[in-house]
Amino acid sequence: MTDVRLLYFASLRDQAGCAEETRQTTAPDLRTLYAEVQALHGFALPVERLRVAVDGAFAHWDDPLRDGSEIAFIPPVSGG
Amino acid sequence: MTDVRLLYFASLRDQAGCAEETRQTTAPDLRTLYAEVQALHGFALPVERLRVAVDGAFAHWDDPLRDGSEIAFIPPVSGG
Amino acid sequence: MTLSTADGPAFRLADAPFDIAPLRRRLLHDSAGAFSSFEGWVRDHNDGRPVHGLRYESYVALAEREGAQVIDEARARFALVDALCVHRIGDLAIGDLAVWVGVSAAHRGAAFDACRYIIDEVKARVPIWKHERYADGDTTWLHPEADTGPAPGRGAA
Amino acid sequence: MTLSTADGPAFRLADAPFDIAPLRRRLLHDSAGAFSSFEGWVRDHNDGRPVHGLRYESYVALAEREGAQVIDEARARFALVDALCVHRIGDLAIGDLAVWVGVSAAHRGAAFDACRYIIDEVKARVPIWKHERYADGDTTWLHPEADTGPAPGRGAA
Repeated sequence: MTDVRLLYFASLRDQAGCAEETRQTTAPDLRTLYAEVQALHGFALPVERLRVAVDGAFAHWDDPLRDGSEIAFIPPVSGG
Repeated sequence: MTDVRLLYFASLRDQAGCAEETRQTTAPDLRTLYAEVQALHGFALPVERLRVAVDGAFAHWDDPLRDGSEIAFIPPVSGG
Repeated sequence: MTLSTADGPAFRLADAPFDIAPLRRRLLHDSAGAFSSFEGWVRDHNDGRPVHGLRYESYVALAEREGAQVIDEARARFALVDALCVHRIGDLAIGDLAVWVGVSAAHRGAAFDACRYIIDEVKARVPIWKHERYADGDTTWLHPEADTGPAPGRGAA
Repeated sequence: MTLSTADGPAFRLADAPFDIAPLRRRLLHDSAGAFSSFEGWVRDHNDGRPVHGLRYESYVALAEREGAQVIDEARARFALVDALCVHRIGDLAIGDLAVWVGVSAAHRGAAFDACRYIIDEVKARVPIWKHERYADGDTTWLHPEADTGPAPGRGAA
């Protein structure tokens, strides 16, 4: 079991109904973790359209989970 | 004989020693007129590096002279 | 998040309107002959739909890091003197300034190219999201399809 | 030659320093999402030679006509909302603003491209000459070789 904190932004936050949550998970990597919360919250965006960040830096979907880390799923951006 | 007014700018003005002059000339076109004043004032710039304007609009070197017109020889520009 | 325009990082988020004059002044150098700036303003329409206003939200820590990275890349690629970018977050009305980019350089080619590079990369990579409010009361988060297939972890390189 | 920045022609010569804020404001429109500007500043060197100051001279009637033509061409070629250009004449010191170009458009591609087009064409075609004063007391008129062979009457088309 790994303890992680999840951050949700933009449409993901609206669909999750919260800006962040803590989770205990057996997901071995970030991709599996997204599948888990996607099923839970009904996220419309497929993993292919997201990026993922860990502790404030972009990461790779195949990276393993680190206990106590802060994970953000990044929907397609629209600044500018 | 055609009466024209000539305007000199930048290095042409320095070399002519005046910003404008009036001339009576038998030159049939603008190219010949420039050759005439180039010989007179010792202009360093060859006609190939100049443009020519008549009465405030760009003209062509082969254009004939019009009596009473204002003619400017335009050295390579360097604004900006 | 107070915005000091006299100094501070080259990429910043601003949660309130900011003055561009002091930003521009920071880029003035005796060796700089060229200055290029870009501003993004809130338009009154998007894809033909009348827009009444919008809100920008950001993942601030990551946006500041990624924005700084974009400026560093521009410095490495182009012969710049200096570059700055400020992006608004929060509520904006039609005509409000959403983003400002300024670049000074010895020559205009580098100034234009770097300014374009910075705004293109900021729009493509920095985690800021636009929430539009339409005339009919509808609202939506904009999550545009990437121009060139999405690249997970792209910004990590 | 008084410079009214609140209205007037889209290309102008200014014989004294001018404010850019009112020029920029003239380009603000609710339909414009993008604004690109370019500024040319007097550098402290040119081709490795220390410069102390310079003077711009113009054939005013022809410059105003050719400058207006450049703006008209930009309007025809790019999807602009509006465009303005002001060029200084007279004596300038290091760091002084020599030329300002501003363009507003719905999208940034057109804004950047038109801004670049205007400054490139103004530099290539508008009858303005730079007289540089060097650290060693020497002065010279700049009459650069054209990038692409000279074209007599080019601007008449």
